[in-house]
Amino acid sequence: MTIDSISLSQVKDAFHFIANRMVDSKDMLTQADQAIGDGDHGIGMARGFEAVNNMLEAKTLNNVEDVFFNTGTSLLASIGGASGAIFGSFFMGAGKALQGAEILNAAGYQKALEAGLAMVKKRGNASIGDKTMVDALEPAVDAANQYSGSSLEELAGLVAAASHEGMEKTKTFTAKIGKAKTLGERTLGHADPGAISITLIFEALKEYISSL
Amino acid sequence: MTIDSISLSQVKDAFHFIANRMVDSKDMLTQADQAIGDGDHGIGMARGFEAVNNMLEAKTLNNVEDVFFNTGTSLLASIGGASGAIFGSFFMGAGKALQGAEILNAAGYQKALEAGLAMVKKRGNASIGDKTMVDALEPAVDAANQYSGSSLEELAGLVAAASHEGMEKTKTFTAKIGKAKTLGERTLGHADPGAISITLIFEALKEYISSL
Amino acid sequence: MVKKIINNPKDVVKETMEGLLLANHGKIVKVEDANAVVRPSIPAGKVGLLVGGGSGHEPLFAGFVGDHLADGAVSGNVFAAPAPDQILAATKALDHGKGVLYLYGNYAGDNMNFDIAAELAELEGISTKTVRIYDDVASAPLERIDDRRGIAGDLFVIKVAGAAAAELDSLDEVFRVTAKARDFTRSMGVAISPGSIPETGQPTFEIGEGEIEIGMGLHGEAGVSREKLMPADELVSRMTDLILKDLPFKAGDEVCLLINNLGATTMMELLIVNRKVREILAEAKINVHDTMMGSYCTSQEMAGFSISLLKLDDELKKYYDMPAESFAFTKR
Amino acid sequence: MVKKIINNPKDVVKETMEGLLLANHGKIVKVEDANAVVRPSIPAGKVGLLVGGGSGHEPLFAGFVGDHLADGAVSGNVFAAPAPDQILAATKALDHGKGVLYLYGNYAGDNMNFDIAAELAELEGISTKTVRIYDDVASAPLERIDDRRGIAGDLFVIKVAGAAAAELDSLDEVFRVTAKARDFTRSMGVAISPGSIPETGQPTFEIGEGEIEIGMGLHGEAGVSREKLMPADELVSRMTDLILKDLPFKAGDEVCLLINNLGATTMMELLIVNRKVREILAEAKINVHDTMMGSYCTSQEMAGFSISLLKLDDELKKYYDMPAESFAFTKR
Ligand SMILES: Nc1ncnc2c1ncn2[C@@H]1O[C@H](COP(=O)(O)OP(=O)(O)O)[C@@H](O)[C@H]1O
Ligand SMILES: Nc1ncnc2c1ncn2[C@@H]1O[C@H](COP(=O)(O)OP(=O)(O)O)[C@@H](O)[C@H]1O
Ligand SMILES: [Mg+2]
Ligand SMILES: [Mg+2]
Ligand SMILES: [Mg+2]
Ligand SMILES: [Mg+2]
Repeated sequence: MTIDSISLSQVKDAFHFIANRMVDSKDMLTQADQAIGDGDHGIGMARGFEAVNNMLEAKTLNNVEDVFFNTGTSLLASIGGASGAIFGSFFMGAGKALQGAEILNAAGYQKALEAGLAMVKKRGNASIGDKTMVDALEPAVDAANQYSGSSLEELAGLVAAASHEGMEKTKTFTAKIGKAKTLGERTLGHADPGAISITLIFEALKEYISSL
Repeated sequence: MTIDSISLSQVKDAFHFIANRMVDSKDMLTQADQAIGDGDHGIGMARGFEAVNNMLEAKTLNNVEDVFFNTGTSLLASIGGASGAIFGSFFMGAGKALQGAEILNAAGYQKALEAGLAMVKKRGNASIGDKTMVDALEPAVDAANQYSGSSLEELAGLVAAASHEGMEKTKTFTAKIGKAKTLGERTLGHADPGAISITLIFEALKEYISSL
Repeated sequence: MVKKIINNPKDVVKETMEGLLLANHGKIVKVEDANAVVRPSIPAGKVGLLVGGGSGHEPLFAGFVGDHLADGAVSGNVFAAPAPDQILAATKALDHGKGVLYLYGNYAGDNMNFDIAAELAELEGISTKTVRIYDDVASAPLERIDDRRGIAGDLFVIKVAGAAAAELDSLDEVFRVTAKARDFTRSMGVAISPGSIPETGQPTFEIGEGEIEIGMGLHGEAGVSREKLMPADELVSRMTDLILKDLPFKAGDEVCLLINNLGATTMMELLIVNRKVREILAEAKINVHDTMMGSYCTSQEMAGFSISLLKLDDELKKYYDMPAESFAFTKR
Repeated sequence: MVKKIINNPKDVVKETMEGLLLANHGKIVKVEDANAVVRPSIPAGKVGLLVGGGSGHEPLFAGFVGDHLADGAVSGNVFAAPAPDQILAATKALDHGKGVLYLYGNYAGDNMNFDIAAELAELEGISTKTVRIYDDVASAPLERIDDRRGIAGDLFVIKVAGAAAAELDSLDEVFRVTAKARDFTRSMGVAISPGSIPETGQPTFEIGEGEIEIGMGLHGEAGVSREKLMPADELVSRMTDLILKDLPFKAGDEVCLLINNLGATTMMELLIVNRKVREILAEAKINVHDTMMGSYCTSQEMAGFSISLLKLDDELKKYYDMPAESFAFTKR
């Protein structure tokens, strides 16, 4: 049996699950940013998702849009930096596309991802190959668009896998944007920290759904 | 056969010999000062005795007084710091006591040492037990006063030995003067750098004379 | 763990702000609910000048809020741009009807967060303009100048912008002069040992004994090359060569010189560097009008320094020479 | 070998002086044949103020030669007092018939060399007086106050002495005010990592990971104890306790506060320290009139800081508040 949708309260649980995963990944993400950036990505993401955990407790969230959108504003306000703007924009854009939905299903997830990517690109102007989280996000969105008939569970798996593959590819790119860009050739062999983060988020969501 | 006196040109050679010894002891003296002071004694003494070597080459020195006195002014001007004033004063005081002598004999050496010590004490106000070069210098002067009948060679040996013994004793003192004084108890076990220097000077002079 | 004299590493930004406010004896005040400071009494009708960026570069940015300098500063977490709501709060505190000029270093994070804030400010009827500083010649070729990072040259631009914002009464004019100061500024930095981020306790990069990073960025981002440590004179020659040919600076030019300590370098070293910079500028017949030297724009305890030149024209010189006063910089 | 951006280690003192002269744009000139600088035009009839000591503490001492500050500075080798002939040359350059005040830190080397210079000056008919600064409460008990070392409190004494020497026209009076500033100043320092001497390339002391030296001297001389690194607030409490009870400073006192960077400590840390110092002073009802914070009196790249307090009376406050200008310190 495969899961077609999850309820509002499951979405909240899922976001707690994602948030805890990100908090737990603090050191790993920081090390990734030490290799090619300024070494703060993990602390930013951890701080951001602690704020998300608090928001999920404190705030009245009436629908799935609220969960996504407020996750975005929490990240935007608490992280700062490139990742605050990028990950904040992603979840805010994704949230708006969900338009008051009371459950999350495959169609909603697909729309949300597409809108999230659009916001990220509008904000950051990055393209595939620039060695940013877009390299993991855009293939995930492509995968979601292609397989739009699948169940939420299947889609979450496809998205996570496509994102993971895109993240792995960033190891072969030289950075063209962000604090890593001046490293040029020296970024080869290292995955982009933001790409790792978006992959962790998608993988956590997939795990949560599969565990139901 | 024992040596009763040395000529002006031998005195100059002896001072070159001493100066080279001090230059060669740079690292050892610096390490001694790192243990209980600010780690610069060796570089100061090396710089000072390089200046002495140059002075011995460049300057017309008409008598033994000139050699001692100009060694003092060279040290004073080139070292700076505590040791510039102390070692400079020592040689200047010693030189004045030699009053134009054309050779250095035991009586002259004894008078010079006594006058040098007086200048050091006048300048620095240190007493035995303060953990300074006075702890090595004063016993050497005492020894010279006591054995004033001996030959220059014998006297130089006695002076070097007494100074060495005094220097060794500084390991049992806590510093009361100079940059080491605030270390208090922690100076125990370490010899005073200035005491090591004056001992090196006396030992080098003794070696030079014995080698004749 | 890199040793630091701090309390809980998570509190460093908050406690730094508290210490700064106290050290200013009332000359700056905090913006409510934001990690931002502003001058307590900004004349009505004055164009506001807001600077900002990540924390960890102290005394930049908040140390330059004062008379004939910035009107306010907003600081993010260590090495992270401030969030839009913080920037917006500072913007509101500064706007007196003439709008606010945003002035900050050109980094993806700062650009995005300030841009979002500018959009929010517009919704509230506050006009803003933006000058991004990109003085670091080591960070991209001249053709892609707006990909370059902002480093210590910030100081020159803030100095000129602060004086211009005190004298001129239109946002467009302050923008014009500030953008000119930015366009006339070039810098380059090097480092021999890393800074660290208090919350991780880890150095921002690794570097071997006897190595130097040429073109080091303000957050420990790598530069143009990693080399064997060389004598100061040789290093300075290489750095000034790259700086001079970039604008380019030419014989007869008049410049201001900034030698900025990235953190742990001694003033002795900066002075030794200055000696060689001046020798090279004298040979190139470039006249040095004034020199700033010290720890203005740091990267925590990074050991290293940068050289910046600001080319003067009559207008820039007038604003550069005006007296100014703040926590970190006073000019009579 | 400790990494440094220098040329030949034997040339650091000479090259530092060259760099400093250039950075001053003519506001100081070199004394011939001496490693000393003086102001180019000292009014006839002015009491001369000469400061000095070992090099390695940059910007101290020569960075404080300027208007309403010192008239001249003489610097020895790294961490070594200047030799008498150097001091004498500077003394002659400063004397305009009213005599010269010697102002320096209380170290055996400085004391002896300046005393010899004073004797030589007397032979040449120049009257001098001497104020030795001994602000470091960690270096000897109060009963033996003249065994104490001079550390960053130098700054306060130079600030006041400089203004007094600009305003008062007798050596005795300048001496009196300067000695009072010295008597009203107390300091204490700590360090977590060593500086080094360029010529040896070696750190001046060793310290374990996670350790701090309480009471560290300006040349790396040990202090009162070696301890486990503690939170900033706890450290500051211990330091201020020792400082406050020493003068003692009392409720109702008005003070100036200096938090001095010994070299590699970040401004962020100093600001965090300032926060706690002010909390403690507020509790003790001691009013802080002004704050100085930065790298004024360093020990090469030592990581650490000191806290200094100057107790004000009306006279000291008047001189402290006067404008002043030099390479390292400007007050409007
Ligand atoms: N313009 C951009 N578009 C998309 N992602 C970006 C952009 N700039 C940076 N990023 C992402 O942000 C990550 C860095 O985040 P972080 O280290 O938290 O911020 P900072 O770069 O400000 O230190 C990069 O790994 C990259 O994935
Ligand atoms: N007042 C004094 N009287 C005699 N010797 C002294 C005195 N003060 C210091 N010294 C000597 O000077 C030595 C230190 O010399 P040095 O390290 O070159 O100078 P500094 O202490 O200025 O760094 C001490 O080991 C001590 O022997
Ligand atoms: Mg980062
Ligand atoms: Mg010494
Ligand atoms: Mg960052
Ligand atoms: Mg010394």
